[in-house]
Amino acid sequence: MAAAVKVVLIFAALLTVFALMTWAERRLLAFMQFRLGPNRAGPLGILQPAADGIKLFFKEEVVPAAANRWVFLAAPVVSVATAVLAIGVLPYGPPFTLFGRQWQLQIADLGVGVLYIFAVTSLGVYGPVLAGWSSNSKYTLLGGLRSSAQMFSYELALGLSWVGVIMLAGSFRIGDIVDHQAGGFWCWNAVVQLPAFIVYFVAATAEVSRIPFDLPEGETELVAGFHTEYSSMKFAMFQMAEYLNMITVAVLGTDLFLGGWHSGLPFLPSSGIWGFGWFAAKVGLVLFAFIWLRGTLPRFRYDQLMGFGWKVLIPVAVLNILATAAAVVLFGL
Amino acid sequence: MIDAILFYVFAALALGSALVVIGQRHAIYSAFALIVTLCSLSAIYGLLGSPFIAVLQLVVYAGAIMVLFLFVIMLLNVGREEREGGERSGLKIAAGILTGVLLLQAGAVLLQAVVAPAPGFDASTHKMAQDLFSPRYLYAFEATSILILASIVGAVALAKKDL
Amino acid sequence: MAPDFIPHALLLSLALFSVGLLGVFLRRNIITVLMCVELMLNGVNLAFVAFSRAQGTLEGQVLVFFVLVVAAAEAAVGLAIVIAIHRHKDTLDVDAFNLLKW
Amino acid sequence: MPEPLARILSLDVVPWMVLLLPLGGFVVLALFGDWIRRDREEAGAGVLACATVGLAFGLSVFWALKLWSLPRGEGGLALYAPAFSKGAEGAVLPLEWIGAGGLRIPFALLLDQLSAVMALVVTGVGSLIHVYSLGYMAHDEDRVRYFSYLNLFTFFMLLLVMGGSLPLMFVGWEGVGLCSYLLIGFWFRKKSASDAGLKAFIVNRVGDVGLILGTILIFNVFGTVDLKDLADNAGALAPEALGRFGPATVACLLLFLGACGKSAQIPLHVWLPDAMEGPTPVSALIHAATMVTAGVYMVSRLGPLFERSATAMTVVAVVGTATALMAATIAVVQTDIKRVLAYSTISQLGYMFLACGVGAFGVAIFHLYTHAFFKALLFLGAGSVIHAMGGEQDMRKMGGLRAKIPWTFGTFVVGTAAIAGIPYLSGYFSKDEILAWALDSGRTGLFVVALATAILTAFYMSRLLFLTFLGRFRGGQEAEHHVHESPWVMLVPLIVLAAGSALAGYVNVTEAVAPAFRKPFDHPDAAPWLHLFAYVLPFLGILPAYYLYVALPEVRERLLAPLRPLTRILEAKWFFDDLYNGFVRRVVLRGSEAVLWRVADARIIDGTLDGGARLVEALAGRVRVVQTGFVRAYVLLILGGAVALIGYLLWS
Repeated sequence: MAAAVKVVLIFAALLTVFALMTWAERRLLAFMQFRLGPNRAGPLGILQPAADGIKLFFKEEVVPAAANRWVFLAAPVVSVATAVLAIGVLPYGPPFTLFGRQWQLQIADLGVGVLYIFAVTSLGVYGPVLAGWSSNSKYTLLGGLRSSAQMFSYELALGLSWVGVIMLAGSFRIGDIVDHQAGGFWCWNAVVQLPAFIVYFVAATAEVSRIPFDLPEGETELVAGFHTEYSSMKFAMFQMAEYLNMITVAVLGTDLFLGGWHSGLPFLPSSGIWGFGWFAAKVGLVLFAFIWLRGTLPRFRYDQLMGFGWKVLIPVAVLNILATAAAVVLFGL
Repeated sequence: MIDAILFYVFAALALGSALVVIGQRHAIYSAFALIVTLCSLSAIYGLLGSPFIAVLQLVVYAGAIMVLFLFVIMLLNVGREEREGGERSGLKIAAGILTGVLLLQAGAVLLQAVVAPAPGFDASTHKMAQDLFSPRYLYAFEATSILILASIVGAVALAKKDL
Repeated sequence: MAPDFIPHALLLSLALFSVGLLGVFLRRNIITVLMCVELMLNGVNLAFVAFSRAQGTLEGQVLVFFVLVVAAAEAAVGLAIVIAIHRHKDTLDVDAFNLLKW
Repeated sequence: MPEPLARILSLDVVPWMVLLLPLGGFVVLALFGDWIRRDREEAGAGVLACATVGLAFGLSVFWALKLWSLPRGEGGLALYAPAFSKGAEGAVLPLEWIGAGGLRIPFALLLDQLSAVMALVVTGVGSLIHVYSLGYMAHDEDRVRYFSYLNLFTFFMLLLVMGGSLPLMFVGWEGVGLCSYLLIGFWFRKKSASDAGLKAFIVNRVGDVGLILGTILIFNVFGTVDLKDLADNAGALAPEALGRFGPATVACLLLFLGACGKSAQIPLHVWLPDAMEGPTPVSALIHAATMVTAGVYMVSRLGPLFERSATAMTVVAVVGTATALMAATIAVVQTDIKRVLAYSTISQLGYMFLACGVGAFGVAIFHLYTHAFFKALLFLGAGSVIHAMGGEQDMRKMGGLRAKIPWTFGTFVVGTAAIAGIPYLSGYFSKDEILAWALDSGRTGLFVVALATAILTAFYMSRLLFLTFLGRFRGGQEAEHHVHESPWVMLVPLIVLAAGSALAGYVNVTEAVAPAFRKPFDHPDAAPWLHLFAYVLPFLGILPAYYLYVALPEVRERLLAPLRPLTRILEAKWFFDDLYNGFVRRVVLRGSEAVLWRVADARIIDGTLDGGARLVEALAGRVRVVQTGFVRAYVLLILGGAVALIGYLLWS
């Protein structure tokens, strides 16, 4: 029962954040580019996401005649499903006491938490691949293949960047990893494992196909990549999957590298409502960084992208693992 | 209780989609069905108290091997299986009979097996790591890394257009 | 709480193995045949996990780990061979690949 | 000393470091040699090689100091591979190398006084020669290869003298043989060099067969091949094993055959003079100071065993003495500066075996040790002369070099004086000791021959000195102009070695290594006249040489004329090479062709193989139809096999 409540709560919160995120992104980008952005629907345009949702919901379903109909319909569902699967094991705040019981805002506290996330992200390849193939169009197919190859490549760096963190904490459980960073900001893995954090952030950006790694949907070459043929709700679902993934990696980065709900300064409290505050601030910061990148950087070329992933990120991550392992063995950290 | 229900649901899903795998003439549908089977098996591993293997099943099979299959299917643009040439029905009948015999034999073996779950079972990642890196399996473990390396090189060499 | 469906898990593994085996004979597309082999491996894996659970030891799990590795290697090399052969024969029919005889 | 440092600098670790440092140098040079050469950083290669051996020398000194500071009785300790495998109680077990049936050979080093002295000689002389090579090989294209071989040689030599069992020693034994082959044939583009390398290798094989058979027999007799156990158990040997053809005696003789091969004794001495085709520092290190003494080391190491067998001891003494005389006589007529030294080496090795044969193993090691100094010095000096002469080795084209290369001359004089036995230099002490023991043993015949050899030694060494450095220059105007002193990097090792040759005799090595031979150190109370005679002895050789080659050369011609037949025999080196060549050509080659090739190989072996192949072919023709080429048919066969197998298992 409690689990069901948590599911509803976390889901509702995430959907709200997703909606806000689309609005915030457009507004912030607009400010960065000296524009106004959506400001008509509601105060400051805050109802814009709702308006968009309604519009997309009532649009006509279009399925291309040559498409493989079932796969075409299944692809966005797969995308959203894999995105949603990952959020179940993430903790969203410090443990707190309510109604005389200890609670943790987390649906399932798995012993293999980090591994599970790795497994689920590896499933994320299917959405783009299926969408790209089933649309039966060369743009979507190329977009899908690019997307999956990119995800493949950066998943490795992503996974390797966690290994150092896991070794230091001695556990796959995300809660343990967060607790291991208690103390001060100098105990955060973003400081202790700086190379891993950099690798993680870059690989995460690529994993969710954000600029400068948004090649799968590079509109100048591939129209809109794997979702060229999608419209109405199916398109909205892809958008939703993308933003959910973004939130997932932001939350995961906060948990693994930025000390989770810990304030980072010993004299500032990090339990209870404070913890939620810190946590939200950190997640917001990471999300803002994603938007900021989009407003700042141009897109990679495809070979640069692959070369960077395989020849820079993965070696750096491996070296970091070696160094961490040596430190763990030698100094018994 | 809920575990048992989940098990039978996933078992039915696994078996059903396995049948789809071999009943299909389109390779791509077979692949989809196989993915469903693999994911269901992952869930069953989880229900059998083996989270590490469950996750590995997802990472390796669903996340890597099947994507590879899909890639190849798309790359070669595999369509419907063609029925040309001899049917070789003799082979199929023999295979069916032998499979039946094997089924009976294996069933006989399995029925004799001790299948009551052992108490105090712990297959956590920690325990698995202790076992895998123990002297007993360490060499085999390292050997697998060589195997993987060899297969990478082999795959690249084989699939390359002009060496 | 110990699961009491282990016998059924074993039966499921047997069923998956047999289905995979039959698939190897029924299907003529070599990619599907490879997938059927994966299915057989998975049936075996399930038996390993179930027995491991029944006996309370980890040998079965470790073996599954190794089977996974071998399966990954097999799929990579097998599919590479398929691509290489397809380039020459322009077909995926298993029975077309019959040069290696006498 | 901080704890970790103390642990590293313990007797458990230091010898291993001594052993493995040169190997490390070799590995680096062998793997990255090409790269070093490409970058024109070749000096780096030599410096690296020098550094590893020099460091090994420093560590051996440390080891030796530590060893002799141990209380008496703890000296002969066998050390094992450290902490590799732990027993139940955490006790360090020897890491097993070979285990088969009753044969158990651990990776054990034997680190007693004897191996410490040998390691000191090997690394000490070795590092000096490494430094010398920096100058000598400075203009060779293949310096990197040269230094890598030299390092590898040092490693194998150390393994030979430190190995704790006969098989481990054998590894070192074969290793130095390999390095010797590689280094003799270092300038392999020259036919004579590669031929000489092959000759050395093949002749050594003959001896090695003896060594292997001896080892097997030893295991058969004692049930162990551990050197320490052998020395300890030799006393308990049954008398019947020690008869003239008793197994222990035969084992000793076979081992001595191996020693003859490595240490160039009759009848296997023929390779050493030819080995002078290698670079001169190699001749100094391998074919004078270290490798060729391996046989002496081995016989001494098994001294307690040899001593039990009167037959073996007699053979060792007689062969040693005969070799000493034979080589000294040949040395008198040689004109090649390095060949004189090579025969001198053979002769001195004969001396050492004589010492072994009369039971004075400590003295043999003492002479080995002093000989390493002065013979390395003489070879390096000869190298310096050859360097000065631009590659010329013929003494007839030299002469009067004293003023042109004074440092070389000075050190060479010291070396000659030491080997000739001028009183109070190192050679005097060790040679005097050997003569005293020979007299003491009652083998008067051997003593007289040894005495004559000592005089001959003084004679031919003086001849070498006078021909090279005194008189007029005989090599022509242009060559004379070219003569120059060697660089300091070559002279410094010469000076150090000269100091060593002069002073090494004051270290009582005989007493230091005595515990290794399981008997107390003692001194023969030889007749006092021998000690007095020893003062005169060198001059009995030097003065005739002076008159014949410096003062009155015309007398020499007149004297030589009636001796023509004798000198011809000597120039033909007592016909050993011709004998062997004839034997090989007549017996071995013809026999091989007629019997081994035409019958054994072509008929029996080929026939068997061909028959087998034909059988397989016939069978395969029938079986191959199973291979239909259809994958699914194979799967069906596999399935059928599995069903049959499971059915059988279920049924039984």
